[in-house]
Amino acid sequence: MLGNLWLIPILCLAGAAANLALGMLRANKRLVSIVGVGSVGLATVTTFIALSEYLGQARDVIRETYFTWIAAGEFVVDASFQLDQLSAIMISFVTFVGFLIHVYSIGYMHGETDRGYARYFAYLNLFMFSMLVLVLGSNLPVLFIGWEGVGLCSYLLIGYYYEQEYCATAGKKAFIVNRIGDFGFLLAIFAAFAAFGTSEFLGLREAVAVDPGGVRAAATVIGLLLFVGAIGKSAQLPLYVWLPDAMAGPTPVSALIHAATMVTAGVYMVARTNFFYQASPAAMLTVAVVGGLTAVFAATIGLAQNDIKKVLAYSTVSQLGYMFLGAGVGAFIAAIFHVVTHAFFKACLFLGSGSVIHACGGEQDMRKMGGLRKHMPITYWTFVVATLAIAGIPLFAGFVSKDEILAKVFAAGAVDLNHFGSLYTLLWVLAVAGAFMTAFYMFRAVYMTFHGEFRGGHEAEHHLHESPPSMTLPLIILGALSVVGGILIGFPGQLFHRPELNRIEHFLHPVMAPLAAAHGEVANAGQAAHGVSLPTEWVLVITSVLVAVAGWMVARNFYVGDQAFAPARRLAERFPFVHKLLLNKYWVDELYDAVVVRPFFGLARFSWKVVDVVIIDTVFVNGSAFAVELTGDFLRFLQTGNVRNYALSVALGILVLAVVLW
Amino acid sequence: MVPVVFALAAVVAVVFAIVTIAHSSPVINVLSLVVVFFAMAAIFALLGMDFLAAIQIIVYSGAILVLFLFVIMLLNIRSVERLGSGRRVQALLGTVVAVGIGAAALTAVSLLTPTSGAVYPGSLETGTVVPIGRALLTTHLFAFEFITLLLVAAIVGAVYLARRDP
Amino acid sequence: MWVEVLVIGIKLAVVLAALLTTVPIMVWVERRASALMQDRLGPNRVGPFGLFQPVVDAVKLITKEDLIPRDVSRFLFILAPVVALTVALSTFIAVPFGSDTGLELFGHAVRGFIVAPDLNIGVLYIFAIASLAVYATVLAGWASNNKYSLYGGIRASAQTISYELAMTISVVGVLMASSSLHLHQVVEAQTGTWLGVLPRWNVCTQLLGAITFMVAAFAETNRIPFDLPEAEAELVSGYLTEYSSMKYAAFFMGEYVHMTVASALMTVLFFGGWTLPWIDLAFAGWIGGLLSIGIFCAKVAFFLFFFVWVRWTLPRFRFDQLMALGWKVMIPLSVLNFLWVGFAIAAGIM
Amino acid sequence: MTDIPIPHTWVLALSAALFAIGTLGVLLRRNGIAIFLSLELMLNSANLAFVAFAMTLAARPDGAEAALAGQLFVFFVIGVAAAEAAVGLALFIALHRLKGAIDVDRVNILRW
Repeated sequence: MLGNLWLIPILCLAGAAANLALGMLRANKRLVSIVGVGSVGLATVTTFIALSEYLGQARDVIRETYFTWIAAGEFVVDASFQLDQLSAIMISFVTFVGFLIHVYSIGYMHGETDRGYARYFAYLNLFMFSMLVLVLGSNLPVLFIGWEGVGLCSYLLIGYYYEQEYCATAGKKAFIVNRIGDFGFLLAIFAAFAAFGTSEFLGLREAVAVDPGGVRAAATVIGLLLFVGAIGKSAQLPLYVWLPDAMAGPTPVSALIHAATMVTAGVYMVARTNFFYQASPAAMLTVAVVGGLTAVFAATIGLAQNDIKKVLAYSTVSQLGYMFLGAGVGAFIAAIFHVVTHAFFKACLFLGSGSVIHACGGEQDMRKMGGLRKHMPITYWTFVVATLAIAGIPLFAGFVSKDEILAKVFAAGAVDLNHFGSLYTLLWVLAVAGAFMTAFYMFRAVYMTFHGEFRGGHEAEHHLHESPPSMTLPLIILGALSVVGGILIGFPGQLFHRPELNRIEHFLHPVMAPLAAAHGEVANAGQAAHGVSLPTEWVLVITSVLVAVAGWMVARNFYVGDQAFAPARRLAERFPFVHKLLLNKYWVDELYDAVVVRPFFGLARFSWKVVDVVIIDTVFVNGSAFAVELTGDFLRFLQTGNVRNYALSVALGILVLAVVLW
Repeated sequence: MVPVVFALAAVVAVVFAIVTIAHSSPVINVLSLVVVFFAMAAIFALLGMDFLAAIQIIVYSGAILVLFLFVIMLLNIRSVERLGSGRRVQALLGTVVAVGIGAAALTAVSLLTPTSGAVYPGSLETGTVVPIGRALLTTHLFAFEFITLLLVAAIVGAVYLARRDP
Repeated sequence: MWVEVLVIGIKLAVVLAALLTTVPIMVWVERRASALMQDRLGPNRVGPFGLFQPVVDAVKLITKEDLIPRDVSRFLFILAPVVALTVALSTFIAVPFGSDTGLELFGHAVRGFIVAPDLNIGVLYIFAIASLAVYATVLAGWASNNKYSLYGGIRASAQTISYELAMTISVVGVLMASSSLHLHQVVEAQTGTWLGVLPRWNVCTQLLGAITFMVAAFAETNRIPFDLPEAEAELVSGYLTEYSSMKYAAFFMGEYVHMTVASALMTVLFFGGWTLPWIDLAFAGWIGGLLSIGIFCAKVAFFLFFFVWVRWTLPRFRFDQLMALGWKVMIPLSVLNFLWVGFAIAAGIM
Repeated sequence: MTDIPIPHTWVLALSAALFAIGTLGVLLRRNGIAIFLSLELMLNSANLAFVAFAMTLAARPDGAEAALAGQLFVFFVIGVAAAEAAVGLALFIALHRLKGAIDVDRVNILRW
């Protein structure tokens, strides 16, 4: 299977095409689901076969070139896939989680019309195809193809309920904001080609590795531009606004695209082009700063959200912030590790919230839920497990990967990485605060939906029922992974003098190997970690655990027991402004609207009213017509109709000609 | 002696040319044009092109001008307005332009270096009929055939135009 | 240089005298022959057989009052007869009367009594001048300022243009046979026999050409079948209506000179000029010259009589018949003729 | 090769004069027939120019063939003039029938 990696994405594409056709033929749901889920299932199987073969053989990087896509002068780009450790991990969890969500969608989308159902699965398969192309691409343009593909599918799926106005606008918003990011990404591709003459990752890596100091300026520019693309795609500050609105799409979509796969594309891209960031400390710092700020900022907004999906959305933004923070300090492996674990528990949370919404008949406001524990035990327990993981409770997946990132950030601060030590320490403090807030709002969500009495009115209560097996099964699997995933993949062996246990560290090392000749100044946090003594590491672990548990207890205090919600209300009265600030999401949307959208419309109106109407219409179009008419009138004077005049003019012509020619 | 005859013919030609355009009676115009053609034929003969002179008289004054007379008599145009009557400005401008063209042509001619010509070799004895005849039917055959085409077209055109609607 | 002028002067005087004497004779012949044909006597009072009748007529015409109507355009009215006569007379300088027997007059070769011997366009000159003849009738028609003469003029111009075409084309055949424009060479080409038995006269070799030429000649001279321009019955003698006395006489003489020129051409082009059919005379010296002139004049006289003969037998053509004959019959026939001559020359028969 | 004592500039001068007179006639006369006559005059002046140059070419040793071409051209000009006269006169007959007289100024609808 190794020889033709193209099979994996093409299977999904085939599924998409088939479903589109079935949609047109109004085939029944059963057939559509078989095709949709089947194709992704097959892709998953082929992926794991390919992985087993890959692990079996010695070569680190397998590159398969299929055809020359663009040959314009020296700018030659061929459509080729590349399988190395990083893309192996990515395709594995993408296909696996994707497959689970496809299975879940069968149950969740049951209520749709036949055409809608087929359309949904077609877009989902198309998304899988794009994501796989993105991940497997061996050069920036192919990656960009996947990048655009996923953007398109996210737009299509967010706008799935296109009858509703706000779904359509949400889709549009997502697409436009992504495009802003893509603009930066494109410039990065051009810059990469201009600077290094190639867009292949391997080629770029060698070019940078040859003289990291010398190419610093180019690396900085390309790194920053790539990061702009990542900000757009992975919803970081300031381009995160589209992700909360993207919740308008069906929940499995949010789970797959806006939690597990697409949003992590940015992190994958940064990890894939780590050599740029290692070559330019400035770019790495920006990544870290933006990541850290987003983490805290999104977490604060999450505190005050009442819509369950909005809470999860802001938590995703904040977790992505953590991943970029990790990448920003050079801990690319930790970042990717967190991507994987995050995919598990966040997908599980979203699917859980999906089954809750499904049960409550589409109701998303937590204030109208409560006491669902009795009615939906499986959903409840998987939701709790995933919450424990995300909050960072020890031994759960989230704890392992997030703690790794926090440790690396602290280490970067301690070892004064690139002379920005104090900044990194500050970021570490922010990260810890963020962790506390994450724990708090996640447990708040748990208690508001599952504990206490049902606040949603009697007839809704009667409908409360556990989701069908097709929905609960994926929940259970993901829940299990949230528990086991962390330890299995990357157990923090160094704490116990047994670093080999940290499988992911060794596995990804060749891809993320720090650039050798970084002449001292550029150190990879990974190395730096050794600089931090073992006892401090243990102290770090303990602090992060204490913070998580504290967040949990405060949430329990606020929302459980007889005077539930009272403390929260009191706090809100005491700081009314802060409450309103958080509730309205710092009025960021309104800010953008005022700063960007309105002036843009103004410009459009100006160019219409002034440029088009005045300049082009009156001056050019009518103006030239008027000029023609003017000359016409003048010439008409010459046409007297008298034959002799014409003869005269002919003779005059001859005379003039004679004189002139002579 | 030859230049004297030429000068005489030239004067006659110019004088009767002026009568052709100036006289008010169309018949007189035609007749003076006949005289001009005679003078031209004489000049052709002087330059050794006797076949041309004969053709000039047979075709031009013998056929074309008779056609003119035929039309004049058919339409019975007794006498017509004087020269330059009608639109004054037009007349004035016309004279200016005509004189201008004449002057331009004359100055152009005056710039040329006068070279005396010669009779077509051998035409004194045998006359120019044979060489012209041979040239017409060999080197200039296409033009010769084409002229016939032109004449046919003209005849058909003339018949159609002048025909009273059936 | 002056001797040449003198010789040409004498030749001109002789030719003019001959022409002008033929006119009264022709008048007499015309009146006598027409009388005989119509079984009546004709003029016999004045002199034996009325021989002096033409003299009397001439005196009458000369002494009549020379009347010029009032609103006639005077200049053209007078010009017309002058043109008629001068054109008629001037065609004769290219016609050879006798064979060139090396006669000399005052040490200068007479060259067979042709007035302008080295006029190398020969026949073309005759056609050129003949084509001007039409101006006389047209001007007369226009100048007399009355409807009938106007119509006479129009008919004359239409008729001459059409038949001039036919005449020129029929002559082309002759020129092809003799491959020269000189009438002298034309006559020489007609000596000997053709196909063994017939004399090599062009009338034998190209009969069609001869007939078309004959008919065209009648039309050119406005003689009876074609005398529409002065048709007495309809147009009150057409363009001649306003003319009287001397001007009328001029027209009359012009017409008769045209007839003699036509018959002279007829003999030279088609009837072998001064050659006898089968007898091959070698003309030499004075007697030879005079003999050739004698034969030539006999033939011309015969044709003149032929003109008169036809005049009093055939009825007049209607105008459209005349035009139809001219364009649809005469021109095709003459073209046919010179195709036949071309073919004959190519095939070596000629 | 008997050469002709007349220099070709004289012939050309005459041709230019006739051309000018012809143009004058065309521009100044109102009667169609007069215009046509002056037109014929102009054409003939062109013939004269041809002949003048043909004459000089005949003088040159290699120019015989070109001189002949000059003369031939005059034939074609005469042909064209004949055709033009025929059509023109037919036009005038039609015009006369339409307007009652061949006064060119009455022909004034050739206008945009």
